[in-house]
Amino acid sequence: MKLIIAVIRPDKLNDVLEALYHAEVRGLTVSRVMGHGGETERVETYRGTTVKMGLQEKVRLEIGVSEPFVDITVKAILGAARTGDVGDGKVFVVDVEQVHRIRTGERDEAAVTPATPAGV
Amino acid sequence: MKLIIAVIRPDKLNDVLEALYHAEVRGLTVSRVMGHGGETERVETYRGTTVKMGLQEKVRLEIGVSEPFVDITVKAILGAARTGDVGDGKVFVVDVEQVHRIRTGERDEAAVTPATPAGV
Amino acid sequence: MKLIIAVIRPDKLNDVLEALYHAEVRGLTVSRVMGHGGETERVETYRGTTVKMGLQEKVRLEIGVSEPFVDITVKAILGAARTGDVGDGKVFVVDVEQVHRIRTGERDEAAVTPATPAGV
Amino acid sequence: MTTPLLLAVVQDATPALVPADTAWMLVSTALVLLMTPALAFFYGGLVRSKNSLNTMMMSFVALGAVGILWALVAYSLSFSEGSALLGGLTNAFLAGVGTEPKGTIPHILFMAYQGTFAIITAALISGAIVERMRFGPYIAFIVLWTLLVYAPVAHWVWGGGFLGKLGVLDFAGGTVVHINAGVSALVAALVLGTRKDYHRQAILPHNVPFVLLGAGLLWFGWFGFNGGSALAANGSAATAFTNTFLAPMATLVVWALLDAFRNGHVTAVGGATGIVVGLVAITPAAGFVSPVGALAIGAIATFPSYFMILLRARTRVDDSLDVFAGHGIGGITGALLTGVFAEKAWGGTDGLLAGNPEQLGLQAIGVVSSLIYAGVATLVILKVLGAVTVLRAEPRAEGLGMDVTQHGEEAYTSGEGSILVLPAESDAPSPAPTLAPAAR
Amino acid sequence: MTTPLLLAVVQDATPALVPADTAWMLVSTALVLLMTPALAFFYGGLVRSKNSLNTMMMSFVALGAVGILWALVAYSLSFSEGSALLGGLTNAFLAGVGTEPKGTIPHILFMAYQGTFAIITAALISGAIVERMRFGPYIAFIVLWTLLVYAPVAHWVWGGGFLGKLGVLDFAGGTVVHINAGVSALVAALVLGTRKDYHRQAILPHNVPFVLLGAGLLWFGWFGFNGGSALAANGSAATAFTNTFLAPMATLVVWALLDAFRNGHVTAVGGATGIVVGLVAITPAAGFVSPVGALAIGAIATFPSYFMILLRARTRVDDSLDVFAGHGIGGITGALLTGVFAEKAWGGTDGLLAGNPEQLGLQAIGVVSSLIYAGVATLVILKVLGAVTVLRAEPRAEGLGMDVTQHGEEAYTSGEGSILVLPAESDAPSPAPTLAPAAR
Amino acid sequence: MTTPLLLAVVQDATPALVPADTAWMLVSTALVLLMTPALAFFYGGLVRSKNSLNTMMMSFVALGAVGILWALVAYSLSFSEGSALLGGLTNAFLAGVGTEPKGTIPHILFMAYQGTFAIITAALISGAIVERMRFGPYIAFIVLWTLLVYAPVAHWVWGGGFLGKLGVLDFAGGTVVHINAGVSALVAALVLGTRKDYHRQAILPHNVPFVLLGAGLLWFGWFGFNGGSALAANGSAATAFTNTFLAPMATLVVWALLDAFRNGHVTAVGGATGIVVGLVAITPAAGFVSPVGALAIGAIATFPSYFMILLRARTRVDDSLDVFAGHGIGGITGALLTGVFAEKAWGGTDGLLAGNPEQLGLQAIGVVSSLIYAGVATLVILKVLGAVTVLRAEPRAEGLGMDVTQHGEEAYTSGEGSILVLPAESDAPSPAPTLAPAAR
Ligand SMILES: Nc1ncnc2c1ncn2[C@@H]1O[C@H](COP(=O)(O)OP(=O)(O)O)[C@@H](O)[C@H]1O
Ligand SMILES: Nc1ncnc2c1ncn2[C@@H]1O[C@H](COP(=O)(O)OP(=O)(O)O)[C@@H](O)[C@H]1O
Ligand SMILES: Nc1ncnc2c1ncn2[C@@H]1O[C@H](COP(=O)(O)OP(=O)(O)O)[C@@H](O)[C@H]1O
Repeated sequence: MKLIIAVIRPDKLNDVLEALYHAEVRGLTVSRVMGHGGETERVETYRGTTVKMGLQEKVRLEIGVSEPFVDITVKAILGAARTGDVGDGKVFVVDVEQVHRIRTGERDEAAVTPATPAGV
Repeated sequence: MKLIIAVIRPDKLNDVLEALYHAEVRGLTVSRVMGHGGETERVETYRGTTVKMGLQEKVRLEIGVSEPFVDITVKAILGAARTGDVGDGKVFVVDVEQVHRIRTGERDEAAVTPATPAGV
Repeated sequence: MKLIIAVIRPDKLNDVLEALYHAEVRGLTVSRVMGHGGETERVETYRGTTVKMGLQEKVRLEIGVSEPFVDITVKAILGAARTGDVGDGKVFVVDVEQVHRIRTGERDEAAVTPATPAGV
Repeated sequence: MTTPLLLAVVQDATPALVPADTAWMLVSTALVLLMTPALAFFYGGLVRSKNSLNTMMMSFVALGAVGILWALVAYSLSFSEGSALLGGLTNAFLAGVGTEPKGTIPHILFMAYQGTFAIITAALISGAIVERMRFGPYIAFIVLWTLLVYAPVAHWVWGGGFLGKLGVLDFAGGTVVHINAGVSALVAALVLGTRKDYHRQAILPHNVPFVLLGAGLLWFGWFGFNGGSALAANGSAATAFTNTFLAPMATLVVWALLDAFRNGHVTAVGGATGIVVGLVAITPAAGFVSPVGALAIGAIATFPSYFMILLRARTRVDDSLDVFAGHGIGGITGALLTGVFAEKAWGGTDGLLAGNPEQLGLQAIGVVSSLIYAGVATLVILKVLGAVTVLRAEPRAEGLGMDVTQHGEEAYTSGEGSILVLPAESDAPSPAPTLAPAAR
Repeated sequence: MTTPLLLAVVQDATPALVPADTAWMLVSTALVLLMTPALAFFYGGLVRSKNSLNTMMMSFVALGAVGILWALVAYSLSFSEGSALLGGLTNAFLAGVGTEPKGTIPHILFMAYQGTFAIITAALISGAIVERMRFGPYIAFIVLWTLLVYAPVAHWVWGGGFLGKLGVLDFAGGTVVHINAGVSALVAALVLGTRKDYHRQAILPHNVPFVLLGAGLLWFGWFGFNGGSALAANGSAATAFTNTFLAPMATLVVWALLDAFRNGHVTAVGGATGIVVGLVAITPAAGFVSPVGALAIGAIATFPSYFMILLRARTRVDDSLDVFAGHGIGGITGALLTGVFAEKAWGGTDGLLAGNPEQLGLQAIGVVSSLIYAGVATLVILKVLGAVTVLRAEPRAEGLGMDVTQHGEEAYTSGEGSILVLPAESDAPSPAPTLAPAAR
Repeated sequence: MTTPLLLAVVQDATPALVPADTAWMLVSTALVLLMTPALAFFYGGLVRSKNSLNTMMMSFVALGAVGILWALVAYSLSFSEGSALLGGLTNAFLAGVGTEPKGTIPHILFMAYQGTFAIITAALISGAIVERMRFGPYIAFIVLWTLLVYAPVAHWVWGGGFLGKLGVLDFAGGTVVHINAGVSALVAALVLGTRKDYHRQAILPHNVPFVLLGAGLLWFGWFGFNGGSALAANGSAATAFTNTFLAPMATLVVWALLDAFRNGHVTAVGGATGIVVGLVAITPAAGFVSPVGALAIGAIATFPSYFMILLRARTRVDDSLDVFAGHGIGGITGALLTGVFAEKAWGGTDGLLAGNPEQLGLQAIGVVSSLIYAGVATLVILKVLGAVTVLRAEPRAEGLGMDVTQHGEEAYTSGEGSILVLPAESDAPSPAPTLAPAAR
């Protein structure tokens, strides 16, 4: 199994969620993060204080999937999150040794449903 | 060493922290996240706008442990976080190549104390 | 490639960002987290309710880098984040199998620029 | 309040509108109305974020439900000619309530002014049962409570009822408003039972600045509450106003000192609470005591409320926002101290210190009768309601939070991951396909 | 408003200052001024966090731009001697506006009081175009709008213009303020077009407590708006005040019932909206109808506005905060119902129920003339402005949020990862080397 | 303020209460009291979240500490018969302060009204030393400062002291309140030193909507501050009121233009600041200049304060919330411009433009004497306090935040991971075993 970590634009979240839904990826965890990459910086002024905002708002997705789902999931994200402008984000794929479903105690493949794409 | 990533219900956090304390797991990092899984969705209405809330509030734990602690930690989480209802969450175990304790610069086993359970 | 996960003190974030900049590490993702380790706990009182605050505010960095950058990056963080007091935090290094740059679809080394330190 | 009113009537045999008094009472009515939204923030800031809207709405809904009830029936039951125990229905549906003078102000304005008191009194009770009581039954409760508890007690004290006739002093509602609401809150908390997390998890205020905002606006509005109870822009109003200015200052300072001694810190929540307790304590005395007396009352009143809060928190009584400690105990202290510090020279009857111990006895009678009546009546109302409907939200709903489960809203939303249901298709399948299989 | 004013003038041939009236009008002016910050919170809480400052500033800037314009020119165009369509320039630059009596209060105070109405009317429109209109063009718009729409219509109704002469009743601005702003908002929304996320993503209120705070403060201020429109501390003020107290209660309750029936929940946003709609509806009637009439108006006015909001949300008309449904429809309902419920006995001309159907016709004339004029004039102003400048922010800026792009600020910042640019070196390279290559 | 007061006394040889004046002053006192909570939000929104409660409490605690001190001693030192430099103790402990007329209002009300000025003046200073000064020493400081700085200077100007006798014009406290607080703030900032993050990290406002809320409520309250300083509901009050209505509008607009030119954006923080600066500048002039003069003063006063803020930020002077730039410079500009624009016709003495240059000189004397005295006295007070206790929190505490370290509270808590210490066992080991070994 793998853990897919994606950092995307907040305003692309809904599109990505939709794409994942179509890819039949059911479970995922989302968090608000701040990111820095090639984006140009925003300048803000508060009275005498001027600041460069070095970090942009991003959304981080964490998705545990079984092997057959890795490419499907990555493709879904790449497709839905792209705008073509600097700041679109990154996707990381990390290997996972164990997965447990807390509710049932099921392990590994069984814990990330469906284990294989409907098509297969 | 391993990194244990758990997504649980917010109202189970205190129980889990307590269980980890008894398991003598000392260090951990917590963050608020939103999750989607099998949970049924909430509907909310704001004047003319009706929305389905596709994401539920969850809490994410990140715990770096030495090998002997992996099972102990996972068991503690599974035991304390379960309600039996959809939405209990997942636990992922990922391999870690290096751990550093910033304060001392200690590395790996030394950086995650205790390295071995009191019992052992 | 590796994913470097660091948990540091919020008030050290700017120093770390600066150090990473000098190390020519360009991309990273930041999030606010709460941590528990050896820190002593804060007591707060609200009318009749007294609580021990078991978690301290921390900042979590997630940095995907190519092999040659791993040590540089870890060193930069260790150097900039240390105060010497309990609570400085930890750095974890995890192996990454794939990296994708959403904007271009570039993969792996190409997706984490620069692939090699300027010096090399 | 009767005293100044009578005075006014005496002053001119043929009562006539006094524009200056009208001006002041117009303002006072607006000020007291503002106290209910202020209370919404004082209470709303003290609860957890997931229950903040529900808590605020418990105050706002009183503006509607209790306000209308007041105009239609409760005003008449409180203030129109009647028995020693209850007013009549002469003014029901505002019959005979027009712009003719009542004292020196338009009758209709007097009705509105008194209405703002009924509204906030009902809203005060909500603090005891927040984070768990269902919204519908809550509305039913405050409506019945206003009818069966507030109206009679208001009549006893201000409407020509027996307590007023006895000579019990209550300038602006220490008994009618605060003791009444306080004891009813205690009973309600006992009937509803504890929140599921009570004594199991830390339940902390989600927004302390809102608590301070509420306290600030409450103080501001309270000038209309106490100063307006003179029903005229005269010396009595100035006295009541200044005492309302001074007493909370003393409470604030003493509360801060107790906090500092007890846990080494002056707290913001404590400061806000102290201000409110001081305002409660001076309410019955405002137009009857000297400014120095007001400082004394404010200072003394700190202790019983402060320690009652600590004590209550150790018990299984989940009076969640300490309405009884703040308003019940604060009101009792104020009512009794009125009997101690009142002075003829300042507009009251002489009290204990002025050599008239009976007054203290009279005050005690006022306290006890409202304590017993309000306590029992509230119990009966809730038991009856509890028999016909479920008062409490389910534990699961309580866990999810009352905002989502009672109101289908959240106080603070980012909209992230929320899927729009286009009104057009609210029945048809939603265009942005939802994530959950359920939606299939 | 004319009626009480005329009365006052009639009452004493040689007008003189009445201190009590002055006191009440000083307070009323302050209360109405507070309504604009209150509106900033009502609107600001309803938008997304990234647009909250911009939304609030749209109200605050009206305090500056419209306020100054009012003092210099618009007051004169509204209230000084002139034609049936527009006032003259006699009082331009406040010439001849001093402390001499206007009615029974200082003329200068009358000018300030009326100014607060002009300010909030302009600010009301902003609700229709939030989250997308550029700030500069917005300011230009409200300035031109005040000059070309508000001033004339105010003159028609209150300044001796044709509607007032006809006998159209508008106690405190149902037509001048609410219908005017409401229809202009609708036109503005159509000209500006929909937000890029409209009907594509859920756009949710970022801070509902702010919405409740705004509603509470608006109600409080509205007592000056309606009660002050009597321009004296008299029975008429008391009537207007009490009706302003009762009508929103009825709307709040009926709105809650509709919410409960429709989606099983009483909502906080709905409650706040209901209060405002009730206040809008009673505005033209406040000093002309009985309290029971006020309750009826409040209750009836709920339906058109409630269902217009639902209907509007299904269309492509992005009147983002439903200014038309709330103020336009609410104002029309109120204006017409004034013609139904008005009673001589309560200070108005008799209306339909009192056997004078013509009045309803007159009210309709008032409604239609302001609808048409304000609608057309707003269209022209925006088209002209749109020809000389760009009204809308770019989609990218809209995505980033108007706070950052229009004001270079964020409502809530933690400062994390933000690099200080030392003023000294704002041009030289920044000391804390920035992260982005750009900065090299 | 003396002028109108004297007038009033002159008007009726045998002074008597005027109900209308009493009504207006009751309201004005409530309005000015509200300014201190308003200031708490204006300041509290500008600091970092971790210091927001501490900043707000610095204002709230003044309501207690300074308020009581005022009633007991400071009022007498300011306003009772005494020397040219200081009042006597005739009215200490409110001796002889009752409902008898002072001018045309109850003496006790006059005392309360003046008390609200003393409170907010002390609270204003806190803006200079937020985010680092320990809470205890801060309280000691404002108490001593009120006694040693505020009381004397108030006496000089309003209590029959030398500045008043000289004919220095200060209608509502430009000198007594704003210059006084402004220069003391500057000195306090210098004595306390810079915050550890100053010029090293970006320190940004955590909640700009709170800043706007504070500004809105301050403006609202300021109508009582300036309008009430006429001490009557008369033409002078109307003039002061209207000028308080107009001047900030001009400042708001000019400030916005400067912002736009300087960094291309009209900012919300700038708008809020502009409003306050305009209010400060018109304070000494409110009842002495024409409305057009008020617009001019508001516009002109923008420049010195605006550029002082920019300049100050480049220095090592960490007057954190720019109290000196806003209130000090704003107050000086206002005091001097009063000498320029004052007109007999509008209630003042003629100023420069009316052909009386001396007045400008007199104003300068007022400015200089308060600048020097307040500056030196503040320095002495802080040096003495600094000798007996530590004024500043430790760097570590400063890093953690003043809310947690000074008050043991946080402004916004979710309660996550917090372990309840059951009151019963606060000393015994806690039931929910804590996570840290320490707790063993
Ligand atoms: N090496 C990295 N490690 C972790 N997160 C990264 C990394 N590079 C980029 N990101 C995240 O992706 C976001 C967009 O990256 P950026 O490089 O600006 O866009 P692009 O990939 O289009 O050049 C950043 O804001 C950051 O959150
Ligand atoms: N594949 C996954 N990857 C990441 N997080 C997941 C995954 N599946 C579930 N989660 C997290 O666990 C939470 C509960 O999962 P869910 O599937 O609803 O419960 P259950 O495991 O009891 O069926 C989700 O809200 C989400 O945060
Ligand atoms: N084993 C761990 N896994 C994950 N996070 C940890 C772990 N240990 C510590 N941390 C994080 O590092 C922070 C500081 O750790 P702590 O042990 O208190 O400091 P030190 O390493 O100096 O002893 C903690 O607040 C927590 O966020």
